[in-house]
Amino acid sequence: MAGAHAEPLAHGHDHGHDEALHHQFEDIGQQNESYLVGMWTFLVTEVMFFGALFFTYTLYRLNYQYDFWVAHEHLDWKLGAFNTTVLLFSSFTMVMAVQSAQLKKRSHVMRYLEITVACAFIFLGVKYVEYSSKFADHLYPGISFSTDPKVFGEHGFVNGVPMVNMNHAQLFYGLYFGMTGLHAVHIIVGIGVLTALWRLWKNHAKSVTVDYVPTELVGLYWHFVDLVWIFLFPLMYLMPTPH
Amino acid sequence: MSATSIGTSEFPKQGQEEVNYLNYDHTLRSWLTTGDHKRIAILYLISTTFIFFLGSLAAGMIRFELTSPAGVVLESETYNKVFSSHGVIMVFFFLVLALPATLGNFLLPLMIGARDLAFPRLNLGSWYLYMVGAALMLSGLIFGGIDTGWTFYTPYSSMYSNTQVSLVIIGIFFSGFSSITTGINFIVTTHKMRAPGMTWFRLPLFVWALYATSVIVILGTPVIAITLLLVVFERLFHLPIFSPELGGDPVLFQHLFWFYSHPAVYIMILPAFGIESELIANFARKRIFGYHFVAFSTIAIAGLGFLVWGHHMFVSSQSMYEGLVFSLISFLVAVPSAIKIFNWTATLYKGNIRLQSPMIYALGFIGLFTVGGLTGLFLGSVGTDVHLTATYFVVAHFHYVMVGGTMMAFLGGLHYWWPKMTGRMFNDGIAKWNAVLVFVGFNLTFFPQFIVGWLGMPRRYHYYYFAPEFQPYNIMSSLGASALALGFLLPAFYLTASLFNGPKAGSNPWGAHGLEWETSSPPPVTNFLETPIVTDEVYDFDPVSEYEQLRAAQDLLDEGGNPGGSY
Amino acid sequence: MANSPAAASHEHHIVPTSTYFGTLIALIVLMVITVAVAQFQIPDIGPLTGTVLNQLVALIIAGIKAFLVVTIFMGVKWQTPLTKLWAVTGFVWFTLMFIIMGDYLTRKYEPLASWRPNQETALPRTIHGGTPMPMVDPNEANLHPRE
Amino acid sequence: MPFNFPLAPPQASSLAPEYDAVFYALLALTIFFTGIVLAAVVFLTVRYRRGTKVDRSRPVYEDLRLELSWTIIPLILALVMFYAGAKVFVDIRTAPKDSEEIFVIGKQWMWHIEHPNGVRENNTLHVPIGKDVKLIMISQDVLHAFYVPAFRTQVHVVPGRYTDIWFKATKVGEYHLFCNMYCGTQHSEMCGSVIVMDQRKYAEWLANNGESVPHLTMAQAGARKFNSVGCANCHGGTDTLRAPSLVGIFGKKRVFSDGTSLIANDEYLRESIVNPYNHITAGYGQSMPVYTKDQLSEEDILNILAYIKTSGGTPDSPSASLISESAVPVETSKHNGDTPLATNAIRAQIPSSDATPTVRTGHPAVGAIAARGINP
Repeated sequence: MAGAHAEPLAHGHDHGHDEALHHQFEDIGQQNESYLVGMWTFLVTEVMFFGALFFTYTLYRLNYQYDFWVAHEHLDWKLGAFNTTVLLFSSFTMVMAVQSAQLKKRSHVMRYLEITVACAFIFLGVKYVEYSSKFADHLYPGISFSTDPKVFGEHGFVNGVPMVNMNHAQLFYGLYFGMTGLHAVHIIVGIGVLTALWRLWKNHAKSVTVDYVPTELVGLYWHFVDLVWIFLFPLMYLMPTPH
Repeated sequence: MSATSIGTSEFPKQGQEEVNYLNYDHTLRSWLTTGDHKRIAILYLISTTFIFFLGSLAAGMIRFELTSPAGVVLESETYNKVFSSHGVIMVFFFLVLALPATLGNFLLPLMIGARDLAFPRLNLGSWYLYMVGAALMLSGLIFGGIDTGWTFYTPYSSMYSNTQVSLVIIGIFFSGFSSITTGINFIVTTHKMRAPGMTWFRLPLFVWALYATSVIVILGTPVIAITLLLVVFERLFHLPIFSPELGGDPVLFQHLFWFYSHPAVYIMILPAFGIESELIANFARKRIFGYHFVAFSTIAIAGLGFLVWGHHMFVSSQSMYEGLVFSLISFLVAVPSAIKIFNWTATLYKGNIRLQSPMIYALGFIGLFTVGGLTGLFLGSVGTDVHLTATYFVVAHFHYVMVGGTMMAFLGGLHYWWPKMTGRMFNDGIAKWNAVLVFVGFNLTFFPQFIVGWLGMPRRYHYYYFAPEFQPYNIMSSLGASALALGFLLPAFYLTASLFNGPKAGSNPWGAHGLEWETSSPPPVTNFLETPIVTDEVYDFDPVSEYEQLRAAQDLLDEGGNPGGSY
Repeated sequence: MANSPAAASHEHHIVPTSTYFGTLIALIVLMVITVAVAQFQIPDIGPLTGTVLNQLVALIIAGIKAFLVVTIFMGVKWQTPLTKLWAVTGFVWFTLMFIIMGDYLTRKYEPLASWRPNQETALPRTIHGGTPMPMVDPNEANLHPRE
Repeated sequence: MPFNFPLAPPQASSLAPEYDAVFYALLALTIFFTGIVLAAVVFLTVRYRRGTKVDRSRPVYEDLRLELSWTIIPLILALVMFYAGAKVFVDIRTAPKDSEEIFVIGKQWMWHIEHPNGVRENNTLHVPIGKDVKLIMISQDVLHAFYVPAFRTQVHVVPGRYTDIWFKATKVGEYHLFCNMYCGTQHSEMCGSVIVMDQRKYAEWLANNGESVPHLTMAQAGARKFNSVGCANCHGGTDTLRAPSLVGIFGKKRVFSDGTSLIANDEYLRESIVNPYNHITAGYGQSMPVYTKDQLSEEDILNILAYIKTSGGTPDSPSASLISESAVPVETSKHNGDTPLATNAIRAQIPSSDATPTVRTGHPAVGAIAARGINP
């Protein structure tokens, strides 16, 4: 490339960051801030991305409260609560990884990242168990969605008369699979990103070890995934009985 | 002008060709793996131009077909696919990104004195996302096409259309993420990469416009991405979200769709406003009148633009009260738009106006956008909209804004910055007449559509043999379209020709003001050989100053054999 | 232009582990509270039914949890104003979507009972040419308790 | 076809004048502001173009009063126009309480309409003039929009939900009805007409089970032809001045000027119409005009014969008189001075059954017109 870098105008951090500094930035501080703002603007788009789904859910939930409540009885809140705990804990380990990166404790970073990835796998495992029970009862939306209110146990009936509109129940499961599925896709992407980060740390790559910000960016993403679940859990699993 | 960038040390040695972003490496690989925003802008320019002519071809077929009340050659099914392709191509693959991704990409770092965008690889990635999206969309059009219109209203798109809706939607999804990544890049760059001294109120108005556009992009695009994805799921897996048969509401789709697609209109027009401000200021040799008002009105439009989507749904069985609220807010958007028009006009006062081709486009823009904007009032007014919705009146209105506004500004901007991008001057005489041709052809095409829409001709109609009174207007419109087509084709030829035989442009052939004119044409790889320090205000012209004479002398010098043009 | 002192100083915010751990404990406690509240039947207060109140409490707790995650785990508390601005933008903008709610609150939109699409013109309701989708007639299968 | 350039759609509902007032106000505003801006741009560009010797000193870059005035004036105008538009909208959307209700079903690609008394029609809507009519509509498949430009009203027809629209027609005539929400392949053929009738004729139309012209018997049709081509001028009633009366002629013996005679049977009567001078009744001259095929078709002749046969009895009895013109329902006047609408041609082809129309391929316009025997 032609052209040399001009002298940084603002006072730079003379920490030997040059190898991690990209040519378009004046100094590592500018680069880090750019990364952070970039990540946050990306998270804004993610908020809107999930937001449309959350809105759709809210709308149909308000309209079909009773049917949604009956449909949600098939979900196991205990598994949901367990998964919430797992994700919260993984957020904690992630933030500890970032803190270790700040303190340049490489082995700690790797340890915490490993735990985080493990948590992600546990989460997905539990999700698999949940999904398979829905599939077993034909509660996935589509042509073979169950027409039998009995899948919801006694909640579908009052005095032996079926009380649930299975079309609306299908709507609920459409949203359930849509939202938790999209969240799971984010978890899977997160596992990929975390693993890549772990490898970079393992290989002493300058791009992550010189400054903690790349690690923090992954952390921001991971916390966002956690954030989505924080709202999904009460909305999907913890519906109060309508009366 | 920035004091530091005018230094003798930067003169290239005589007779030695300067290394610039175009010639530092000629391999295809170097183009396809480049991180340079200028090269990516050129990649975008080539691909969007191709896409634009595809969309125009579809438009030509529509206009040809409508000359006769009973159609000319096409079957209804084909006609529907043609107009849907026109809409999808033009809206999702041309208008929302043509200005930001080509001119914006090229100029944003230059205008703020940065070496590149904040994330060059992301920028390249966004071009690839766009290409993948376009490829998916085009393959969808080839293998069956779509007949839903670009609006994809459910349940037709999700349960009835027997065409390649899913493929095209996934293409749009990719292109949407291309926009988002570009938007993120622009926002971060504007926030973090400005040269020393480049304060917010020294930013050229094009940068303001790009910033506002990017904000809309990142806030709106995800919503349509997920909404269209739900349509795909509904088609493929019968995930029931917008189907009335299972309790979904088709109107919800329209809400979510327009939540993005109305702001998207501002994604298309705001950069055009920015270019317009640049052109008016630089060719009137005068600082834009009411700079702060113009800048803030850009932000106001971006913000208010998110609150008016319901005016597309006044007759869609939306509740009456909601309609009234949306109508009120829609009228409020008219105010910042009016501010802009008046300020541009006022800028001309006591200017020193050069009627070169970019300025002709800019003046044409004012006329066409005024008509386009004011006819928007008919549609924003909840009462009058009832009769006019989905007639040719709407078609005429948004073409006045999209073609008369965005395309005029795009052509104006392209002519204006062409010497900067390529280092070559084009034939300004032809270009001026072409601008007039576009203006006349455009009016001939779309003005009759206002009348025929007011008479009640519905859009997306293939036949109107039952209403022969519509025909004369349709014939006028089709005649105008031929002129317009010529007006769009000509620049492709004479601009391309200028690459081979155009005279070398100096660094500042228009005598314009702005950081991008401080560097050589074409700019070096890192844009500026030394980080510029901005010490003067934006558009700091004085119509009668010595600066003017100095600049004229400089022009002479450039013509007299200073190939690099950097001074 | 990286001339802000904030950019230079953000590296020095090393948050003690205790803060992070405390936050984790708080989050888990809040989650337990949410689960516990969901098991109770809250009585109606004024116009708000217990059902709504219950969900409201759950959402407020979720909001607090989100706030904790954003401010402490994501470190927004120690970030520049610009980052703070972008951190709230998404959430603020999301609420704009609720303008749509105004439409639904002022009109009825639940599809009519027993409405059926025209099966002749619709796409086959199958994925790969399987059996047509069985649709449940709400009138036959359901006596809606609230209607 | 003569090219005329209509500049406004017909006004045919009580809402239209109110609507048009707002529309033209907005139009005036548009023309005014466009004019100002264009005039200013042209004037300033010419005056301050490069090279002109004008005063460019002390340029103005910012003027708060100016900015505020062109912020506040448009704002006020916008609010006023909003109010006017909103008022019209509320009127368009609020149906009067005791409106007559008609039901509309939209489906790909036709309008099916049911009147409360059971009369059904497709793609044509008959409505009485001067009465509030409310249409209650639903779609059977995708979104449609019911749009009548002459009434300035439209609303989407939504699957799974009733929407409604109302109007009070103010002018007899036939107006376009369009589907204005894209609904698939034959979207542009999902159109028809709204026929506004005066109230008496509408009532008759409803009573006639949706037939605007009740079926005529052959004799009735013959009577009309008898009157319209001028037979009645000479042969009418008991008038025997210029020509013999035809009352009760069938089966009677006729004596001719050459002395021969014949029994008046079908062949004789037919010949007397098409070839009147072969047999001239005694006492009359060669005064009857010859009717060509263009004037009288075979069908007309049969009808006239049927009529002549029925006018039996004695010349003095009432039954002998011609069926009075008024007793025969007259075809509804279709156009009230407006341009004839070509929709008639098309609608004539639509069967009135409930069946979904078969997919028409090829050139529908040509097909439809050709079916009527008119060369397109």
